[in-house]
Amino acid sequence: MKNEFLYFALRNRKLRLGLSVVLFFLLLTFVGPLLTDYDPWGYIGAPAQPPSAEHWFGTTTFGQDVFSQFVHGLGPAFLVGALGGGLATLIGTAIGFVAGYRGGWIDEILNMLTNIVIVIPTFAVLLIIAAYLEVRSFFIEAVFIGCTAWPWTARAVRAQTLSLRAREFVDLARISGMRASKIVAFEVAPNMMSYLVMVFILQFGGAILNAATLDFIGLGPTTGISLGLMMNYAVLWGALQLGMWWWFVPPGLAIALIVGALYITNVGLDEVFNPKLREK
Amino acid sequence: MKRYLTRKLAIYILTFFLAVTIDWVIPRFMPGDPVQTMLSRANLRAEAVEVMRGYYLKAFGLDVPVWRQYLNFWVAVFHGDLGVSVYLFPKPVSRVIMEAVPYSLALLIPATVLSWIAGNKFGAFAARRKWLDNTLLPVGYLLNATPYMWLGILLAWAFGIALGWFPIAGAYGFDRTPSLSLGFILDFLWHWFLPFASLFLVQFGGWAIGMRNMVIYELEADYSQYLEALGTPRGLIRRYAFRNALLPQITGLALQLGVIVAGSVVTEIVFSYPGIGYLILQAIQNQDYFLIQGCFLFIIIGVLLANLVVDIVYIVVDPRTRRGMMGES
Amino acid sequence: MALKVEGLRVYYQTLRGDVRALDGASFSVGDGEIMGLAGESGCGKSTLGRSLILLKPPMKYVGGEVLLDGDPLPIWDRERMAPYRYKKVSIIPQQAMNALNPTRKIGRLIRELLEARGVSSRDLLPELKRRLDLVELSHEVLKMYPIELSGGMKQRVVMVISTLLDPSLLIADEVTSALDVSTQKRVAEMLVGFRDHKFVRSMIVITHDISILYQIADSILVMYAGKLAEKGPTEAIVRRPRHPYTQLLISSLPEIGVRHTERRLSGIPGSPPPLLEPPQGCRFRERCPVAFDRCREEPPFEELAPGHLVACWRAHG
Amino acid sequence: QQFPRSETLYISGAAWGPPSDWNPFITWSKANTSGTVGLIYEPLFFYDPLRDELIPWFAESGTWKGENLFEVKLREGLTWQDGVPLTAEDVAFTFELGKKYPAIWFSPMWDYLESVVAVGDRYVEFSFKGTPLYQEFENNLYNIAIVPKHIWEGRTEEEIASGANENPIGSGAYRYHSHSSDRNVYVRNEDWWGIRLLGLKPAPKYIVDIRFASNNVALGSLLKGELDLSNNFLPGIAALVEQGYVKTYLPEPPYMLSANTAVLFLNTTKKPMDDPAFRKALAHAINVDDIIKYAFAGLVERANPTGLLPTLSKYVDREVVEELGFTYDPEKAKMILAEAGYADIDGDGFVEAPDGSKISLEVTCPYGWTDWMEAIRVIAQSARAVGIDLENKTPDYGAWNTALVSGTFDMTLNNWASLSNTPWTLYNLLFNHPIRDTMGSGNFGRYDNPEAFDLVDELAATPVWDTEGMQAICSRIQRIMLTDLPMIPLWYNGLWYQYNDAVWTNFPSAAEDTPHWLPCTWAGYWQMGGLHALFELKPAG
Amino acid sequence: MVELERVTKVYRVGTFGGRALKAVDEVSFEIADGEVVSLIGESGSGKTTIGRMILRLIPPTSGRILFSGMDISTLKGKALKDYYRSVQGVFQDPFSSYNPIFKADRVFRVVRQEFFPNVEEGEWGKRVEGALRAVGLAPGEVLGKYPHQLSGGQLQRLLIARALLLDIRFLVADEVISMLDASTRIDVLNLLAELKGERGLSILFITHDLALGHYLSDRAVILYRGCVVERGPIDRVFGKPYHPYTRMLLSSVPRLDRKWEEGKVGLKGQQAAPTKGCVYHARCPFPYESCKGERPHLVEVEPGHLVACHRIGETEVGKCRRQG
Ligand SMILES: Nc1ncnc2c1ncn2[C@@H]1O[C@H](COP(=O)(O)OP(=O)(O)OP(=O)(O)O)[C@@H](O)[C@H]1O
Ligand SMILES: Nc1ncnc2c1ncn2[C@@H]1O[C@H](COP(=O)(O)OP(=O)(O)OP(=O)(O)O)[C@@H](O)[C@H]1O
Ligand SMILES: [Mg+2]
Ligand SMILES: [Mg+2]
Repeated sequence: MKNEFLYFALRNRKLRLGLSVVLFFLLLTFVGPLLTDYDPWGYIGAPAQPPSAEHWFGTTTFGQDVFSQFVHGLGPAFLVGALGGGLATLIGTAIGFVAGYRGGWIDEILNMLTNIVIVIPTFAVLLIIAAYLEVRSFFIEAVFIGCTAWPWTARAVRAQTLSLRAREFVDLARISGMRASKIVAFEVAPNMMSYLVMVFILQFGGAILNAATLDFIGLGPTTGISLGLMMNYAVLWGALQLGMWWWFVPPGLAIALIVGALYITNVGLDEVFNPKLREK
Repeated sequence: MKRYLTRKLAIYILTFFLAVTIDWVIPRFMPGDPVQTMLSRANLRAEAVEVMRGYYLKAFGLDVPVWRQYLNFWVAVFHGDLGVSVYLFPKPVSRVIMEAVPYSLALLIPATVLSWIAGNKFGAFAARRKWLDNTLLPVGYLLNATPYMWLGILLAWAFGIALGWFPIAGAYGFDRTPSLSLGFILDFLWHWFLPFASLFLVQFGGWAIGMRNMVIYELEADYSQYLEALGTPRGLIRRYAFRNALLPQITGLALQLGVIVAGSVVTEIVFSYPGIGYLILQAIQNQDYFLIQGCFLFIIIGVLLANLVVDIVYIVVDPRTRRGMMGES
Repeated sequence: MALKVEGLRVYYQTLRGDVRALDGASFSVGDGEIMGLAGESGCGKSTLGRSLILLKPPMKYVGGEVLLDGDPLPIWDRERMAPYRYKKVSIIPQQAMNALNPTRKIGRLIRELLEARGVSSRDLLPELKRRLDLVELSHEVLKMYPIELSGGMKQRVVMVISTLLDPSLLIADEVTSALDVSTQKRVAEMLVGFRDHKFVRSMIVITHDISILYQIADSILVMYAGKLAEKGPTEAIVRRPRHPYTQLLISSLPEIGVRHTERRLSGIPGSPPPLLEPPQGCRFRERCPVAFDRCREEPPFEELAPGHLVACWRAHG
Repeated sequence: QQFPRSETLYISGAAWGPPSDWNPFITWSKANTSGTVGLIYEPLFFYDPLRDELIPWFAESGTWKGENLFEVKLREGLTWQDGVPLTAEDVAFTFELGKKYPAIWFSPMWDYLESVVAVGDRYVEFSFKGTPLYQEFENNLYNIAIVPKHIWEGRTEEEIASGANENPIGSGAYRYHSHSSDRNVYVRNEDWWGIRLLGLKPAPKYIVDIRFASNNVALGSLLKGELDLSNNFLPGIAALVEQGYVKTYLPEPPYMLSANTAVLFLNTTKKPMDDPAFRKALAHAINVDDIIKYAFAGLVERANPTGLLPTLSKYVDREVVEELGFTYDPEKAKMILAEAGYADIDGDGFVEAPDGSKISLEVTCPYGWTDWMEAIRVIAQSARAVGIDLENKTPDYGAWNTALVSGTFDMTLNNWASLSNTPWTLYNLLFNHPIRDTMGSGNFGRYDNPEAFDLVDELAATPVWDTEGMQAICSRIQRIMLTDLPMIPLWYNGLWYQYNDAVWTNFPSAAEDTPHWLPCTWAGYWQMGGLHALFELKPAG
Repeated sequence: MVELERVTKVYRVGTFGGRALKAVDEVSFEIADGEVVSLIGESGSGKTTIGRMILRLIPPTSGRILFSGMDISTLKGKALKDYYRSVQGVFQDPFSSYNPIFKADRVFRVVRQEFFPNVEEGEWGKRVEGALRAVGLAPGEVLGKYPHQLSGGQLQRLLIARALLLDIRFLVADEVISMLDASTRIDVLNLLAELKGERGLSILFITHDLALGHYLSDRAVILYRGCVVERGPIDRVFGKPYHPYTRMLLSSVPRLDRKWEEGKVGLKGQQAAPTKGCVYHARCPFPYESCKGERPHLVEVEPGHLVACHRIGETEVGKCRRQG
C-alpha cells in the first residue's frame, strides 16, 4: 500500500515537476546568498544597469544588486509561507477537528465563527491591523496571515472529520475508553495526513501570495527584504517607466513559480492518493 | 427553507455586527491622532494648533467618551452617515466612497463573473482531454499562482509602456470629463481593459483548475458510470458533470470573495484605478480612520451581500440543499 | 440462445500484474431465462456482468467472444459497443443508490437520457407510467429529485429506467443485497415480472444469496475465483449440487428452523486463492475436502446432465 | 477631447489627494486643490523668493506708517469673478474672520493686531497693539487669501472654518471648472482684473492639475508628453535630462532649486542625544554626499549648516559657519566621541556611553517616503561606521507623527519649514517654544534653551525693513545652533520641477533666454512665482 | 443483566436539526445473564441506535438503560472504563472497524494501553494469542498485517478476540455477519454460540436476517419503526408469530426449502410515518379502525411472549395482562 503510493508518487509528472521547482528555489534560498557577496541594500554598482556578468539580475536605480536582493528575498517568502501557512493549517485543523468531532453546540459556535471569518473581508482587516503596528516583522506578518487564512481549512477538515467520525473504528476506540483528544490525535488525524499535507501546501502558497500582496502595498515588514518589497520598490522608483524589467520580473516570477509549483505538487499528490484521479 | 434562511440571516447579521464593531475598534486604537496629523500638515503656530485641535475634535465627534462614540457610530451608520474624511476634509466619507464605488464595481463584477463563467467552461472542457489538460492547465496553475500585482505590473509594462497600446493609470483620460458620449465610453473602456484583464486572468486560472478537478471527480461518480453503461453520449455525461461540479464552484465563489477583493485592491493600486481599493490605501497612508472605516464597512456590506446572493443562488440550483432544508415532507 | 459467451477473459491491470478476475467463461443464457450468478465475494461476478456492457480500464479484455441474439458484441471496443448498450444490453448497477444524477429530477433525467439515445421520450411516457405502476411507484416520482426517494424507491426507479428500451439482456448486479427482507422479496418478484412482461428477454441476476436465486432464477451459475464452477437448472443446483464448492456453500446456509443447539452448520474452511497468480489446476483444490491428484489439472466445464455443467474431476469421474 | 491640447496645460505634483474643498482657510487640505489660493483666491501681495521681494498684487502698495500702523492701498478697478467690485471692505472682512473665529488659522495674529479698518474703498489700515510680529505679519500678507464679503458674510462659523466651499468665486486668473478624484480643472478667467490692470494674461486656457497615484506614473506621462509640468519627485530624472527627454530648472546637477531644509532632529531629552559632543560627532559622521547620490540621485544640494535656504543666504553669518560648521569627517567624529568618553567597552563594535550604558538608537522617517527611507538608511550606515549603533526604522505616518510630536523618537527627519520670505519661519520651527507635552509645530527634539528662545522672539518682533537687525539676531542664533547642534540640517529638499516643452514653451529655467520664476504649482507656491510662469508660457510650434 | 426501560431516542435531522425523528420509541426489554437476544427489524427500525445506546456511544433522549441495576448514563471516568471492561461491541462493517492506515493488531494494543497498562509485554502477548485461539485464528496468520490483507471473517474474529481480552459479560453484535460471505458467516455465528456456551456471555444480536437470528438466539425482539411489536422466546416468536409484521417478515424470508407465496407485501405503505395509532397499521393487511387512533400496548399472549396488536386483545387471546 505504502509502496504503491511511492510508486505513483515517483511516477507522477506533476508531482515531480512541482517538487523540483520548489526544491530548486529552496536550494537557491540557501545557496544563493553564498553566490553573491553584495549586501542586498548596499550601493555597490552603477545605477540601473541591465543584467550582466557582474550583476546577474542587473542593478536598481540606487545601484543595488538585484540578484542579491532576490536571493535574500526568497528566504522570507519561504519563512512566511511555512509559518503563516503552518499556522493557518494548525488553527484550521484544530477548529475543524473540534467542530467535527465534538459536534453539537460547540460545532454550531465554531461554524458560526468560521462563517464570520469567511464573510469578513480578512484582507481588509489585515490591511488595517498591519497599518496598526509601528514596526512590523516577517514573523508578525506570518502570524496575521495565519490567523486569517484558516477558515476554509477548518471547513474542509470538519467535513472530513465528520465522515471519519462516522466510521466504526472511531466507535471502537470510544468503547475502548479512549479520550476524545486521543481519538482525534491517534485515530482521526492520521487518516487525514495526506489531506493535511495538501492543505498545508495550499496554505503555504496562499501565505506567500498574501505576504507578497501586503509587502507590495507597503504594509509588509518594515525591515528586511522580500520579493513583494522588491516589486514595491521597483514600482515606486519607476522601474516600469524606465524600462528596468530586471527589477520587477524576477521577484514576481519567483513567486508565481513557487506558488504555481506548490499547486501543481498538490494536484500531483491528490492524484497519488486518489486513484480515481490518476491519469488515464 | 424559511428556517434555513432565518439561520443564515442571523449569521449574516451577527457577522455584520461583529465586523462593524471591529471596523470601529481597530482604527481607533491605531497609533497616531488623526486630528494632530491633519493639523501638523498645516504648519502653523502652536497657539493656533491648540485652538484648532479642540475645534476639530468636536467636529469629528471625538470629544465624547468612547462608548458614546460607539453608539453614535451605530446611529450614524443607520443614517448612512459615515462621518467626515480627515484626509479629504471636509468631504463626507459616504460621498467619497460613493464616487469610488462605481469604478470598483466596474472592475470587480465583470472580472469575477466573466472569469468564473469562462474559467468553469474552460476547465470543464479541458478535463480528461489529454492534450489540453497537459498543456494549458499548467498555465492555469501559473496564472492562479501569480500575484495580482505582478500580473498587473507585467501587463502595464508590456502593453502600457513597451507597446504603448493601453494607458496604465486612471479611469479615463485627463482630457475628458465623464459623460455618456461614445468618445468617453471608449476612453473609459480603454483605461479599464488592463486592470480588468489582470484581475480576469488570475481568477480565470483558479476557476479553470478548480472546475477541471471537480469535473474529473464527477466523471468518476457512480451516476456517470451508470449513464455510460447505458450508452449515453459523452456530451450528456459531461453536461451533467459540469452542472454538478458547478455547485461547489458556487460555494467556492463565496469563499473566494475575500481574496478577490484583496486582488482588486492591489490591481487598483497598480493601475491607479480610482476605486475603493485605491481609496483604502490612501486612507491608510493618511491615517484617515473615518475613511478606512467607511471603506471597510462598504467592503463588509458588499461581501456580505455577495455571499447572501451566492447562498440564495446555491439554494435555487442545488436540490440537495433545498431538500435537506425543507425536511422530507 | 439469447446470450452466448465463449472463453471470455477479462483481467484487471494493476501494478503488481494482472488480476485474473474472469478467466475463461463459457456459458449461454436462453431466451426468457433468468440466470442467477452466485459465488463468494471477489470471485468475479461483477466483472462478468460489467464486461458484457462497459469494459473500461483498468479492466482489460484478454480474449473470448460474446454473441447476443446471434450477433457478436464488440465488448472490447468502448466506442463500438455504445449502440448496443441500453438498447440491447442493459444493467442495474451494484450501486443503484448513487446511480442517479442528484441534481436532475427523475422525469427530466429519463427524458434527456432517452433523447440522447435518439428515442422520443413522449412516445414512451405512457409505457413509463405503466412500469412505474408495476413497481408500485407513484407517478409523482418523476417530479422528484433522487434525494427525495428512499433507497428501495431509487432501486426500483433504476430498474424501470434500465429496462425502458426493452433490452435483450439485463444484468442485475446485487440489486437486492442492500434491502431488507420484505423489500427484497418485492424487488425480486418485480424482476421476474419484468421478464414475464417481456420487458427484457433474458436476465443475469448477480447475488451472493443463493436462497434468493432459488426463488426467482431459472438456472444458476456458480463462480469460484474467476472461473465457472457449476451451472444448471435452479432445482438441480440447490437440491443436487455436483461441485463440492456448491455443495459446501449450500450446506452452510442457515435456514429458519435451524438452531445451533440442534444442528451445527459449518462453513468452508480456508479462503479463495489470490487472483493475481492463481494456482494451476482446479482453483478450489486447496479448500476441497475431496480433492485428489487429478485436480492439479484444470477440470473442464462440461455438461453432466442436460443443462447442468460442472467443472470438477470428481463429478466427471 | 474636452480640453484642446494646445490650449491646456497639464500639471502635477501639487495634490496629495482627491480634491475635497476649495476653502482658502483650510490650509492643510488645500494642497489637494492647490490652486485655491493663487489661481482662484488671491492675497494682497505675492512674493518672489528668487529676488526676495514682495510683489504688490491687489495692493498697489503697502506702507508702514509708523511702528504700529500698516496701510495697504488697493488697486483701482478690482473685481470678483462674479463681477462685484473688490474693495477694502472685503480685505477688512477677511482679516476680521480671524478675530471672530479662533478656528481660522491666522487668528493668533490678533494677539498683536488691534484692528483692520477699511478706509474708503481702496485703503485698509492695520493697527497693532504693542510690538507686532513683523516677520509673521509680512509672511501672512502673501498667504492670507482675500474672500468676497458679499458671499462669505452670511456663512456660519462651521462653513467658514471647515466648509468645502464648492463652486468657489474668487478674484483670480482662473475659475474653478470641474474636478474628479484625480484632477482639478481650472479655466481662465477672461475678465480677470490683472488682464486689465497689470496687462498680464496666463497663456493656457485650461489648467488640468493631475494627482498621480505615484510619482512613477507621472514620469510616464511626462515622457509621453501628456504632462507638461511636473512638480513630482521623479527618481531617475537625471538620466532622462541628460538624454534630453525632459528638462529641469538647472541643466546640470542638482537640476533642482531648493525648497526646504531636511533637518535631523535629535531628541535632546534622551541619552545620549542630550550630550552636545555626541550630537556633534553625529553631525560629522553623516555622509550627506551619499544621501544625495543614492537617495536623491544627485537631485538635491547639501544644506548650509545653518539650515537657511539659498534664497535667505544673506542671513547666514559666514564667520560663524566657518568657525563652527561641520562637514563629513568620520575620523573627527570618532575623535569627538572618544574625547567625550564614548568607547566600545564590550567589543561589539559599537560605543557605549561614558557611564557604560549601551547605546542603541533608531532613526526614523514615515514609511513610504521612499527617498527619505533611503536617506535614513545611509544615516544609519554612516553612524554605525563611526561606532554608533543606529538603526533605520520606518513606522507608518501616524505612528511617526505621534512619536514626533510627543517626543518619543530618538532621531528623525523633518522639513516642515517651507520656503519663506523670512528666516524666522525656519527658526520658529527649529526653536519652537515653550516646551509643551505635545510639540506640534517644531522643536521636536525639545531643545530647551531660553537664550535661543528669546532670540527667536526678538527676531519675530524685528521690523522687516531692519535687515541688519535681523542679520545680527540670526548670527547669534546660528552661533548657539552650531555650538550646541540640537538638530542637524542635512540637505535641501529640491523644488522638484521638470517639464516637457512639446506643447508649451518658454518654461522658467536658469537659462538666459527663459523667464526666471519659481516654477512651482504646489499649494502656497502659486503666489511665489507659479502664476507668473503661466504668463510667460507660449504655445509650441 | 442489561435492562432497557422505556428508552426513546429522538434524532434531530435536516440541515439545521429542524425536524425530530423518533428512531427508538419507548423500548423496554431485558437481556438476562448468558442469554442471546436477537433484535430483528427492517432497515431503519432503530436496531443500531439501541445497540449504540447500550454501548453509551449516544445518550438516550429519555428512559434508562440499566447494567446490573446501575443506570449507565451516570457512568463517568473510571466507572465508565469498568463498564467497557464488561460490555463491548462488534460492528457491522469489519473493514471500517479498523483504522486502515494501521496494522490490524493495533486494536489489541489500544486495549492494553487503556485497560492493562501494567501487564508486561510477554504476558500480554500470551493473552492475545489465547484470545486469538479462542476465536479460531492462528496468531501468526493475522498478527502484523494490515486490515486490507485480511478477510472480513478474520477481521470480525479479531474484533471478537479483542473483546475477549477484557472480561466481558455482555456483547453487542450489530449485524456482525451481514457483510460476510455466506461461507464465512456461519463460522462467526458458531463462534458467538460457543462464547455464549463456554463463557456464559450475554449477547444482543442485531440482525435483519431472521434465519440467522433463529440459529443463534434464545429470545427475539421484533422492532418496527422504533417500537417493539413482538418479543418472546425464539421458538414462540418464530413458531407462532402473532403480529402481522412478524408474519410478513417471516414469509418474506427467501428459503431454500420452499418458494415464496405470491406477494402480500405492499411497498407503498412504507413511506407514511404515523404519529399516533399502531405504527404498522398502514401496511397491515387486516387493520381495525382503532389501529389508526390508538397505539396498542404490549400484551402477554403466552408466558414471556408479548405482542403489541389490537387484534390480540380483542380476539385471539381474551384475557391477557396489559404490560408497560
Ligand atoms: N479495479 C480493480 N483493480 C484491480 N482488481 C480489481 C478491480 N476491481 C475488482 N478487482 C478484483 O477482481 C476480482 C473480482 O471482482 P468482482 O467485483 O468481479 O467480484 P464480485 O464477485 O462481484 O464480488 P462482490 O460480491 O464483492 O461484488 C476481485 O478479486 C477484485 O479484487
Ligand atoms: N445520527 C443520526 N442522525 C439522524 N438520524 C439518524 C441517525 N442515526 C440513525 N438515524 C435514523 O434513525 C433511524 C433508525 O436508524 P438505525 O440505524 O438505528 O436503524 P437500523 O435498524 O440499524 O437500520 P439498518 O438495518 O439500516 O442498519 C433511521 O431512520 C435513521 O435514518
Ligand atoms: Mg460485485
Ligand atoms: Mg443498523
